[in-house]
Amino acid sequence: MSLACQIEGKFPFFTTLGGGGLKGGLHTTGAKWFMIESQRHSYHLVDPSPWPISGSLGALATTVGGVMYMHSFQGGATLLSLGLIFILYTMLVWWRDVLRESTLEGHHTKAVQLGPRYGSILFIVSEVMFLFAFFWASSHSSLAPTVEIGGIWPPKGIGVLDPWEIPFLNTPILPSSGAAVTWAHHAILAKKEKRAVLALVATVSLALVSTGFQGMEYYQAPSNISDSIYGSTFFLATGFHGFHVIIGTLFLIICGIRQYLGHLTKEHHVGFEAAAWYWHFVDVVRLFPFVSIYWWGGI
Amino acid sequence: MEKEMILHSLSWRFLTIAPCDAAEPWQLGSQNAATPIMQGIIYLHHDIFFFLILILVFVSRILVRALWHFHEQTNPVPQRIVHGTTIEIIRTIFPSIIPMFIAIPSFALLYSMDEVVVDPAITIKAIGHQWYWTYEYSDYNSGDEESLTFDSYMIPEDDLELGQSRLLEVDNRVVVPAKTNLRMIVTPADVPHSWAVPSSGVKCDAVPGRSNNTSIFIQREGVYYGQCSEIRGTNHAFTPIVVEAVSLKDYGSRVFNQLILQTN
Amino acid sequence: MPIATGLEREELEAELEGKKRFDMDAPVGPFGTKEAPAVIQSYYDKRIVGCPGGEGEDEHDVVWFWLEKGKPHECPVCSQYFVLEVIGEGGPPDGHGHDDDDDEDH
Amino acid sequence: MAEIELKTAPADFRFPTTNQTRHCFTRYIEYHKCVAAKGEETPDCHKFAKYYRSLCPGEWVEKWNEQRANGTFPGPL
Amino acid sequence: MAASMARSGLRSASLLLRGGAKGRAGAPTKRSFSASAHDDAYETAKWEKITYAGIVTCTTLAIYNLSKGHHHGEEPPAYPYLHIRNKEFPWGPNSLFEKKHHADH
Repeated sequence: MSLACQIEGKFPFFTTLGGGGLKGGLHTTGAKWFMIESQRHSYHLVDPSPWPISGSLGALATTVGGVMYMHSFQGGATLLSLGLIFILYTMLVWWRDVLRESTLEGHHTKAVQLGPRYGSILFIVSEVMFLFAFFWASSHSSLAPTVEIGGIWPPKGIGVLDPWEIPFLNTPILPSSGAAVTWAHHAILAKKEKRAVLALVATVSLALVSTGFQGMEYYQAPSNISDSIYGSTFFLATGFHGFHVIIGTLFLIICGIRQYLGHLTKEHHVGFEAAAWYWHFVDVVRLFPFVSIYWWGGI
Repeated sequence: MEKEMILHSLSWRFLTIAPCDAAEPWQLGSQNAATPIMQGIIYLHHDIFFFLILILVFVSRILVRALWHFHEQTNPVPQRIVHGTTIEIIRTIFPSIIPMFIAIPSFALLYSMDEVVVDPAITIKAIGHQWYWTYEYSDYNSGDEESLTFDSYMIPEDDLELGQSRLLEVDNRVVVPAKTNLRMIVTPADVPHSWAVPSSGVKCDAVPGRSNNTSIFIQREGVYYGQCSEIRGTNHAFTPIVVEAVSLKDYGSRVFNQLILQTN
Repeated sequence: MPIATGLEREELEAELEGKKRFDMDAPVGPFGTKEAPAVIQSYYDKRIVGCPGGEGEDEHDVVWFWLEKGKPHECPVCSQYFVLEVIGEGGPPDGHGHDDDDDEDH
Repeated sequence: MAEIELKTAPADFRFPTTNQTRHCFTRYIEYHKCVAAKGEETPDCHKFAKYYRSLCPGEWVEKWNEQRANGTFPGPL
Repeated sequence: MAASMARSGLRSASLLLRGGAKGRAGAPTKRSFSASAHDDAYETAKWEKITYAGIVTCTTLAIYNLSKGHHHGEEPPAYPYLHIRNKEFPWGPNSLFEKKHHADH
C-alpha cells in the first residue's frame, strides 16, 4: 500500500522534472502525479534547488560588502547588509525545504538520516576546532606575555572582570539548560510531546537568560576589544562562544516550534538530536573560558 | 696515518689560494667555512649527499628493471602478482631507517647552531632598517646615548673602485676580532630582515619586537660577505653585510679610535 | 504506527511486519562454483555485483561487474560464478524500457 | 691607545634560547628597580646598566625611557 | 555532555541532602536498564527534577550576585596598547560595548 502523495513544486519558477522518482530514475520524463511503484533504493535524489547558488551569491555580497564597508567605500554598508539578509533568507528557505522533504514528504529513510546525523557531528567537531583556535591564541599570549605589554598578564591598566561576579553566575545556567534539553530528549523518547515542549521552553529561557547576563557582563566590562592582546583574545574567545550560544538557542527555538507542531516523533527526531548535541557542546565549552580566561587569566 | 699526510699536502697546496668568502661567478659549492658551525654544515651536506647517491643509484636501477620487465614486445603477458607482504614490509621499514641515520648528525648540528654561548666576549647589535644595516657596539659606553653606532650602506655601482665586487661592498664594515666568541643581537627597526653571512654559516632573522641572538666564532682573519635574506621592499637586494675579522690588537685600536671619533 | 509518509512510511511498515524494505547488506553464501553458482536476487533484469573473492587467503580486492538475467558471470580474479534471480518486476533498472501510460509505441 | 677590555653582558641561564628580548627587558627593569631602591651611582646598579646597554637596541631604550617619563611604561617597575 | 551530567548529578545529590526524599535514592530498585518506555518516563521525571534544581540554584545565585552592585574602575593612564586605533573604525571611535569615550591619542 504505497501512499499516493502529491509532490507540489518547491519553487514556482521551476517545473519539477520528476515526481517521487519513479523506479529511482532521476530522468523520468513528464510530471508524475501518482507514485505507482516507489523507488527500490532508500536514497533521496534531491530535486534541483536554487538555494546553493543563492547562498553563495549572498556570501559573495557579504564578503565584498564587508571589505568595502571596512574601507569606507561608497555603498559598502548597504551591500554588506544586503548580503547578510540574503544569506539569512537562503538559510531559512533551504532548511524549510529540508523539513518539507523529510517530515512532509518522507524522503528521509534510515539511510538518508545518516547524512544530517554525520553532518551535524562533523559540524560540531569543526566548531570545536574553531573555538579551540581562539583558546589557543588566548593561552599563547597569556602564558608568555610579550615585552610590549610589560611581560605581565593581565597587562597594566586593563580592568579585569572579577570572575566570581557575573562570569561565575553565568557558568551554572548553561548546564542547567543542558539538563533541560536532556529532559526534553527523554520526554520525546517517552512520547510525552507536551512535556517536551515545556522542556524546550525551559531550555530556551535559560539560554536567553545566560545570553542576557553575558551582554550585561560585556556592557559592564572595564576593558574592550581594542585594549591590547588581552582585550582581543578575551572578547574573541568569549564572544564567539556567546555567538554559538545564540546559534544553539535559535536551533532549539526551531526544535521547540517543530515539537509543538508535532514534527518530532520518537522514531525520527534527527533535528532535535543535532540541536541537543550542539547544546551540550556549547555547555561543555563554557567551562574552558571560565577556568582559563576569566579565572586564571584574571589573577 | 698517511691520510693525514695527503690531507696536509693538499691543504698546503690550497693555502696559497685565498679561501672564497664571497659569492663568486659560476660558484657551485658553498663558500669556505670561516666558523666551526659552517664546517659542520659542510660535513652534514657530505653525509646526506652520501645517502642521496646510494638511493639514486638503487632507485634508477629498479626503474630501468621495471621498464625492462613490462616492455610490450619482450614480456607481452604480465605476471599476475598483486601482493608480496614480505617485500612490502622490507620496502617500508628499510627506507624509514635511512632518515634516522641522516637525522642523527643533522640534529647534532642543529642544536649546536642554536647554542647560546656561555661567556661571549663582545655583543654587537645589528639593526636592520629598510635598505641599510646599523651596527651598535655598546659594550663600552657609560650613558644611554654614547654607544658606538654607525650605518652601513651599500657602495653603489658607479662609485666602485677596481677589484671591488658589485652589490656586495659597504661603506662601513663590521669590524670584529677573530678567534673570539661574539654575540650578535639581530633585530629590525621596521620590517623583518635577516642578517646572513654564508661563510660563517649564519642566517639570523630579524623579527620586529624580538632581539634574536646568534653566536659566532670566526677562526681566521679576513673579509666575509653576506646579504640580507628576508624580502623587505624595493632595495632588499642592495643591503649587503661585510664582516671584517681582524686580530684582537687591531680590533682594540680600530674600535677605540672610532669611539673617540664618535663621542667628541 | 508512528506518524510518517512516503518512503519513510514504507520502511517503517516493512519494519513492523519484520520485512526489510531496503536491504542494504551484502548477500552472504557459499563460494559460487560453475555447478552451484552464487544466486544474486534483483528487482530488475541486471544489477551491479562486487565479488570480494573467497575466504581468508584467496580474498581479493572487490571486482565490480554487471550481472544480467540469463548470463551467469565468472569473476575474473577468483573465478567465482554468479547468476541473477529476478524477484521483482524485471525490465531495465533505469526505468526507460517500458514506461507505462504516456508513450506506448515500443 | 689603551687596550679595550673585552667584557659584555654574560649569558643568563634564565634566557637560554636565541630569543633575548626578555633578557634585555629584565636587565632594564632590574637597573631601574635598583636605582629606585639604592639611588643612582652604586656599583651593582652600574653593572645592570652596562648589561642592558649592551643587550638592548638603542631604539628600545629610548622608547622605554620616554614611556617612563610620561608614566606609561608597562613594565613592573 | 559528561560535564553537565556530573554537575547535575552533583546537584541532585545536594537535593537529597536537603531532605528532598523524592530524588534518586527512593527508586534504584525500580530502575531497569533496558531502554523500555517506562525507563524513558523515569528518565524524563529525573531530568525534570534536575532542571528545576538547576533553575533554583541559578536564581538564588543571581539574586545574591546582583545585589552586590557593580563598582566602576578608574580611568587607566594612556598605555600604548590601550584603545588601539591605527585607523578609525567606519562606525566611529566607540565600539559596541564601549560607552566611555577614549581621548584620541
